[in-house]
Amino acid sequence: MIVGLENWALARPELFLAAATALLLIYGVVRGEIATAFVSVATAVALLVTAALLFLPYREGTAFASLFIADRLTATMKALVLVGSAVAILMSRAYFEQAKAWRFEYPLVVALATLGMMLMISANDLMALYVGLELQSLALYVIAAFQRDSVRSTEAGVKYFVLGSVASGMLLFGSSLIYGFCGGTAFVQISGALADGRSAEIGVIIGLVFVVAGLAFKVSAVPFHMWTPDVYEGAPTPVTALFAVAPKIAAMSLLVSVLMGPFKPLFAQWQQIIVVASVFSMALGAFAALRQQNIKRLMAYSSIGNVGYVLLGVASGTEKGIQAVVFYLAIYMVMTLGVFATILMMKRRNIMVEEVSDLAGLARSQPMMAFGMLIFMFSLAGIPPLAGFWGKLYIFMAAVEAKLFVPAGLGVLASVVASYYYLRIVKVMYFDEPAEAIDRPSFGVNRVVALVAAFLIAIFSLVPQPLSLIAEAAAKGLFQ
Amino acid sequence: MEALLREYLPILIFLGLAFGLVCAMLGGSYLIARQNPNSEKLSPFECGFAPFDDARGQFDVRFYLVAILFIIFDLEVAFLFPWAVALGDIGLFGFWSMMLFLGVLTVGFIYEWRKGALEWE
Amino acid sequence: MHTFFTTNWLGIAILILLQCLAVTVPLLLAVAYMTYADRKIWASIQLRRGPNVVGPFGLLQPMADGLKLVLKETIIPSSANGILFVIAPMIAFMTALVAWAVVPFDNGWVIADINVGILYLFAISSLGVYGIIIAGWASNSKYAFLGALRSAAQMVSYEVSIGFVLVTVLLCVGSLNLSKVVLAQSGWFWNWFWLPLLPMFVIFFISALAETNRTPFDLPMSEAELVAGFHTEYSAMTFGLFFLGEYANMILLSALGAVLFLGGWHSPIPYAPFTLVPGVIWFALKIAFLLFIFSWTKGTLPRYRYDQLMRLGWKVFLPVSLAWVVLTAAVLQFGGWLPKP
Amino acid sequence: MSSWPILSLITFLPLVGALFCLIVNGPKEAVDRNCRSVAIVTTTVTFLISLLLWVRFDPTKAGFQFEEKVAWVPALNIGYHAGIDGISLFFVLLSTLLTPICILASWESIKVRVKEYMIAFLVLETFMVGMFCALDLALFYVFFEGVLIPMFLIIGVWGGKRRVYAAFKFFLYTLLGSVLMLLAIIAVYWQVGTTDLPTAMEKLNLPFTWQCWLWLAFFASFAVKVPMWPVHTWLPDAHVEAPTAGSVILAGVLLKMGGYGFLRFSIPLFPEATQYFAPLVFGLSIVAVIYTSLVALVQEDMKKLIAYSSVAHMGFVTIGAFVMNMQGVQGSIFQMLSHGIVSAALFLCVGVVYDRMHTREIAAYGGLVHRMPRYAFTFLFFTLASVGLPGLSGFVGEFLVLLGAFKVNTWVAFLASTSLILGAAYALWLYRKIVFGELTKDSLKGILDMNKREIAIFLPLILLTIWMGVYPNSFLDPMAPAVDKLVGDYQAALKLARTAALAP
Amino acid sequence: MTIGLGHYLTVAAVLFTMGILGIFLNRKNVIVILMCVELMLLAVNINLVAFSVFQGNVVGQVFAMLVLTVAAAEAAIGLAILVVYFRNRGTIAVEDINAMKG
Repeated sequence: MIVGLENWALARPELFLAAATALLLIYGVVRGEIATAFVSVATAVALLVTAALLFLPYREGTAFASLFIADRLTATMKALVLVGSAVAILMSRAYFEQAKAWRFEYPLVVALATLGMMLMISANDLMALYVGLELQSLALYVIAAFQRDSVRSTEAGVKYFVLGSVASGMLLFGSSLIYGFCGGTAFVQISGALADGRSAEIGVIIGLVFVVAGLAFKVSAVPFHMWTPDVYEGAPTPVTALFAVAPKIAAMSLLVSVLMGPFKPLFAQWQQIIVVASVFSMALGAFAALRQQNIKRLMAYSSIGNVGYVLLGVASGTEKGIQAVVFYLAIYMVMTLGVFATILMMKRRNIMVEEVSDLAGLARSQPMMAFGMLIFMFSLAGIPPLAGFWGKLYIFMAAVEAKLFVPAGLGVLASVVASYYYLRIVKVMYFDEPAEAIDRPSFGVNRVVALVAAFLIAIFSLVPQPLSLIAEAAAKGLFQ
Repeated sequence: MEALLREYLPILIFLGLAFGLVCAMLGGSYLIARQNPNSEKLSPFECGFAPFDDARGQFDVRFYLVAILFIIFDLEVAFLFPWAVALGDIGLFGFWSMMLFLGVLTVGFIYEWRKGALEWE
Repeated sequence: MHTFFTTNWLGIAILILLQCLAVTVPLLLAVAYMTYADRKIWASIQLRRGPNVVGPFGLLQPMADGLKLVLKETIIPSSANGILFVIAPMIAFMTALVAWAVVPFDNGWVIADINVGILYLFAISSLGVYGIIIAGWASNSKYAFLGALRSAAQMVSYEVSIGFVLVTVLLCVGSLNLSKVVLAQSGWFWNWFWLPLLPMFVIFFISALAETNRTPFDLPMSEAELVAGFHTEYSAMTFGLFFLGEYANMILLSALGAVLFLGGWHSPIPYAPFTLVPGVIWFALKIAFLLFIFSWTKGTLPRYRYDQLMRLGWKVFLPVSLAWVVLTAAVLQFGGWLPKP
Repeated sequence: MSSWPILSLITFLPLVGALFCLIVNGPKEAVDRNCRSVAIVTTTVTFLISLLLWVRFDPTKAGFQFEEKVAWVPALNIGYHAGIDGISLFFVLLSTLLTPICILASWESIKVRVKEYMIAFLVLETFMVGMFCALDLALFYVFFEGVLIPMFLIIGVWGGKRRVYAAFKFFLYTLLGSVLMLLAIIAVYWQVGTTDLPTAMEKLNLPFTWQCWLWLAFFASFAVKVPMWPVHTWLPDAHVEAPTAGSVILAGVLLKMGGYGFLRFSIPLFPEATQYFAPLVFGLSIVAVIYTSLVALVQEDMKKLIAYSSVAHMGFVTIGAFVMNMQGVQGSIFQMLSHGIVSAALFLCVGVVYDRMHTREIAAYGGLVHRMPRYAFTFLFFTLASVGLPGLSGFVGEFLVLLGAFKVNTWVAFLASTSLILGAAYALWLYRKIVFGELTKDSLKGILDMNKREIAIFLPLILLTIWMGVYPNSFLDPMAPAVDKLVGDYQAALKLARTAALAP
Repeated sequence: MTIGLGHYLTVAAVLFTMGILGIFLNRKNVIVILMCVELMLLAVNINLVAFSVFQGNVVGQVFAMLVLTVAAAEAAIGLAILVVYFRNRGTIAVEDINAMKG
C-alpha cells in the first residue's frame, strides 16, 4: 500500500499534464523539428484532456499536507486556463511558421506554464503559491522571448523577466513576513492566526501589502502595470494572446483565493487597496489606450482596464463578487481570444500587420472578419446586448451590493471612455477608406477560433444563464 | 544559539588562522623579495606581443551553458541531500516523490542531450 | 587548568587554535613532501631518478622550491585588477585549508564535529572555483581568462557527479556527519563502501582528478594551448598559494575518499594486531594510498582533449551516478536496509 | 391574452431577417437585390403582425397585456419580461411602421454595402421594438443601448461628410447618459432584488434623497435621448450626417425612447423626485422650445433646421409628461406619435430632393413647385402638420399639452405656446425658400417629381396624419386607462409620501 | 548585546530595499539588475530562516530552500534571455532597451 496515494488522485489532472508534457518533450526531441506539428496538436489535446480530467470524475479536498486544494472554483478556473492555453497553442502555427520560429518547444513551454498556473490556482499554502507562480512565470519569460532573432521579442522577454522577478521578490518578501508573524505558511494557519488578533501587527500589514503588490503585478493592475504594454507589443502575437488570457485568469484566481482565504480577516484593509488599484486600472486602461496605434498595445491597455473591472468584483468580497469575477473572466477570455485570432489573420502581401491603421476598410475587403471584430469590440466595450455587457453588469451589481458606489460609478464612466477606442477600431474598419487590402485569410485554426469566439459571444449575449450557473457553482466552492 | 556557535566556532577560528597564514606568506614574500617592477614586466602575457584587445571579450557560449546546467543539477543535489538523509523516515511516499522528481530531471537531461547542449565540439 | 579549556571562551578558543595548528602544520608538510613524492614517483615510472641533489635523497628539494618562490618578485600586471588579483590565490589556499576542520582523523579526533559535515565539505570545495574564476578575471589576460573558464567549467561539471556520489553514501549512512559516515563502515574492509558502491568510488576518484586539475584532466594548464591557464600571470608567492592550494586540495579529496569509501580510521581487519594501530595511522595510510594513485595516474595516462573531458563528465558520469542513486535508494528501500535514525 | 408570444415574434422576426441577409452570398447585384427584398418583406410582415396587437388589444385595461415572462439570468434575477400597455402599444406600432418605410426610402439611395445596411436596419428594429416591449429594467437597458450599435454604423458608414464625428458624438453622448442609468438600475436591483419592472414599481420604496439621485441618473439618460436642452447638441450633427432613413428613424423613433422612458420609469418609480424636479424639467423644456426655435430660424441646412425643430417639439413632450395630469400625459404621448410621423416625413421630403441634388443647403433650392407639384404638396402638407394646423396630427398633441400645462402653471403654458408662432415662422420660411419663388438655378431645371415608390412611401403617412388629426380618439382611447393609472398611482404615491412626512 | 529577531529583520529589510533601489536606480547594465533581484531573494531568505529559528518551526527553512532553487532557475533563465537579447542588439545597457515606447 503506497501511503499518500489519495494525494496523487486529487492532483491527477496536474500529474497527467506533467506526464504528457514530459513524454511529448522526449518525443519531440527524438524526432526533431518535423515533429512540431504533431507535438503542437498533441499538447493542445493534452491540455483539453486535462480539463476534462478535472471533472471526470470531479474530486475535491486538500492534498499534500494541505499544500494543494481542489474545489469547484479551482476546477472552473483551471478549465478556463487550460482551454485558453490550448487555443493559444493552436492559434500559433501560422505566425511562428512565418517567423521561422516554429519549434516544438513552444507548445511544451506553454504547457509547463499552464501547469504552473494550475498549481497557482490550487495553491493552499504560500510555498505552493510561490512555486506555482514561478513555474508559470519562468515559462512565460521564455516564451515572451521565443522569437529569438527578433529584437522586439527578446526585449519583451528581458522586460518581462526583470519586472516579473521584482514582483516575485516583493511577493516573496511579503510571504516571509506573513509567515513570520502568523507562524506558518498554510492558508488555514494564516487565517487562523489573523483571526486570533494577529491582524493588528504592523508586520502583517506590510506583508499583506507586499503580497498584494506582487499579485497585482501578475494581473497587471495599476500601479504595477508598466510592463504590460511593452511585453504585449513585443512578444510574438500568439504569445500575447496567451498572455492576455491564461496567466491573467490564473493570477486573478490566485488573488481571489489569497484574499478570500488567508487574508479574509483583513478584509477591511485589503479592500481599500484593491478598490484603489481597480479604479486606477479602469481609468488608465481607458485613457492610455486612446492614443495607441498598435493593436497589441491597445489590447494591453484594454486588458489593464478589464483587470480593473475584475478587481472591482474581487473588492466586493462577496459571493456574488466572486461569481462576477468568474463570469467576467470567462467572457473576457472568449473575447480576447477572438480578437487575437483576428489579429493573427491579418496579413498583407503575406506579412503580418498589427497597426490599427492596417484595419482601414476591412469591412469592404473582408466583411466577415470585420464583422467578427465588430462583435468583439462592442463586446469589449460592454455595449449591450453583447456578452461583455453581462460581465460588466455582473461586476457592477456585485459592487453596488457591497456598497462600493463610488468605484462602481467611476467604473461605468471609465467604460464610456474605453468604449471610445473600441469604437475607433470599428470606425477604422467600417468608416475609413480601404487601405491596401488585407490578404484573404486562408482557412485555418485562427479563422475557426474567431468564428467560434464570435458565435460564443452571440450565444452568451442571448443566453448568459449557463455561464452564470457555472459562476455560481464555482463561487460556492470558496464559500462553503 | 550557544550550542550552535560552539559547533561552528572552530571553523571560524580555522578560517582566521588560514587568513593569517596566507597574509603572512604573501606579505613575507613581498617584504623579503626585491621588488623591481617595470612596465614591460607588468604587461600581460600574449606570446611576446603587446596585447591586442580587451582580454575580457566574448567567449564561447558553451561555457555559459555549462554554468547553467551546473546550477540546475547542483540544486537538484541540494534537494537530494535532505531526502537521502531522511529517506528512512519518510517512507514510500517520499521515495516515490523523489523518483518522480528525478524522472522530471531525467526528461530534462534527455532533452539537453538530444539538443546537443552537452556536445563540446 | 582543565576547566579553563572547556568552559572559558578564551580557553576554548586557544584550544581550538592549537588543534587547528596541529592540523595545518602537518598538512603543509604533507603538501611539501607530496610534491617530492610526486616527482619521485614519476621519475621511477619514467626510469629516472628524480630530485636527488638538495639534501639526502633530495629530501630538502621542496624546501628549496618554497624558498625560491618566497624570494621571487611579486608581479601584479599593470592592467590587472590588483585587489582581486591578490585575493584569488588566497581564496584558493584558504578553502583548501579550512575544509579540514570537519575531517575526522580518528574517532572523535575532529576539530568541528558538525552534523552537516558533508555539506560543509561540498560547499567549501565548490568555493574553490571562485579562486580560479577571480584569478582569470583579475589577470585581465586572454590566456588567464580562457584558462580560468575552462578550469571552472571542468570543475563544476565534475562537481555534479561528486554530488550524486555523496548522495549514494548518504543513503547508506542516513547522516551528514562525517564521523557517522565512518562509523557506518565498521568491520571488515569489504564492509567499507568502496565495494558496494564500487562504480561510485571509481567515479568519485576520477572526478577528484578533474576537480584538482590533475592529469589526465590538467587541461587548464596545458602548456601549449593556454600557457599556464588561469595562473599565467602569477608569480612568486601568489603562484605559490595556488600551488599549495592545489596539493592541499588533492590531499583533502583523498581524505574525503578515505572517509567515504575506505572506512576512514578503521583498520581493514577488525582484529587484534590491526586494531592496535591508531586510527590516525590507518587514515594516513589510506590517504597516502589514494595520493599514490593520483601520481601513478599522472605518470601513466595521456591528457584528455577538452571535449572528451566534458563528454565524460556530462554524458557518462552524470547519468551513471544518477542511475546509481536511484538504484541504491530502491535497493535500500525495498530491501528494508534503510538506516533508521 | 395571447396564447402565442406575439411580442417576441415581432421583436425577433427582424433579427431572423438579419440572419437571412447575413448568409446571403453571391455576386454583388444579386446580394443587394435579395437583401432589399428580405428586408422589406420581413419588416412588412412584422408590421402586419404588429397590427394584430392593436386589434387584439383590450383598450379597457390599464395593466400590461400580451405578457411574456421567462427567467433569463436567474443568478441576477433578470428576466425576459415583455408586455405592452396603452402607452407602449403605439410606440411599437410606430417603430414597425417606420422601418419598412425607411427601407423603401433607402431602396435606391443606398448603393454601397446594401447587405450591411439592411442588416443594421433589421437589427435596429429588433432593438427598438424590444425596448418598447421590455418590462424588465435590465432587458430595457439592453435594448436601449443596443440601438446605439446599428445606429452608430448607419451614421458612420452611410452618412455625409462629417459622419465619423457625428457618429462618435451620437454614440458617446448617449452612452454617457445611459451608463448612469445603468447604475441607477443596479441601485434599484440592489433595493428590490430584481430588475422586474412591475415588481420594482410595487416594492420600491426609497428615501427621498435616494429617489433624487436615481431620478437624476435616469434623467441623464433620457434627457440626452429626448434630447433636452442643453444636451441636445448631438442631434443636429447626427441628423445632418445620417442618411435619410437614418434621420427618419432617429427622429421618428429614437427620440421617443427618451420620452417613453420618462413615462415608463422615472415617473412611476420615483414619484416624489418627479414632483421635486418637475420645475427643472419645465425650465429646460421652455428653454429648448424657445431657444432651439430661434436657432432653427438661422439654419442654412434643411436637415439641421428640422433637427432643431425636433428639439423644440420634444420640449412639448417633456412638458406634457411632467405636468402629470390626464391631458398633459396623453398630449405628450400623442405629440410623440405625431412627431414620429411628421418629422419622419419631413426628413423623407428632404431625402427626396437630396437624392436628386445631393445637397441640403437651403440656398441651393428654390422654385421647386414649378417642376415638382406633387412634391410641393407633400412637403406643404407635412410642414403644416408640423406647425400644428388644426385637423392634422400635430395640433392635437400640442393642444393637449398646453391644456395640461395650463392647469399646472400658466407661465409654462404661455411660454410654450410662443413656440407655436416661432415654429410656424421657421417651417414656413423653409418651405417658401425651397418650393416657392422663381426656378432660377440651372441645376434644378431638370429635376424630376416624385416617382411611384416615393408616393407609396408618403401616402400612408399622409393618411395617418389626417386620421390622427381628425379622429384622435382612436389613439387616445386605448391609452387612456394606462395613462389614468399612471397619473393615479403617481398622485397616490405623493399623497402617501405627504402623510408619511406629516406623521410624527 | 544579544542579537534578536529584530536585527535579522532589519538587515533583511535593508538588503531588500537595496535590491529594489538597485533595480530602479541602476542605469547601466541589466546584469546588475539580475544581481539586485538575487539580493532581494537573499533578503527574503534571511527573513525566512530568522523566523524559522526564532519560532522553532522548520517551515521557513524549507521555504528558503525552495526559494534558493527557484532563484537559481530564475537566474539561469534570465541570463539565457539576456544572451539572446545581446545577440540581437549587441548591448545590454539598460538605456538601450527601448525598441518599444509607450
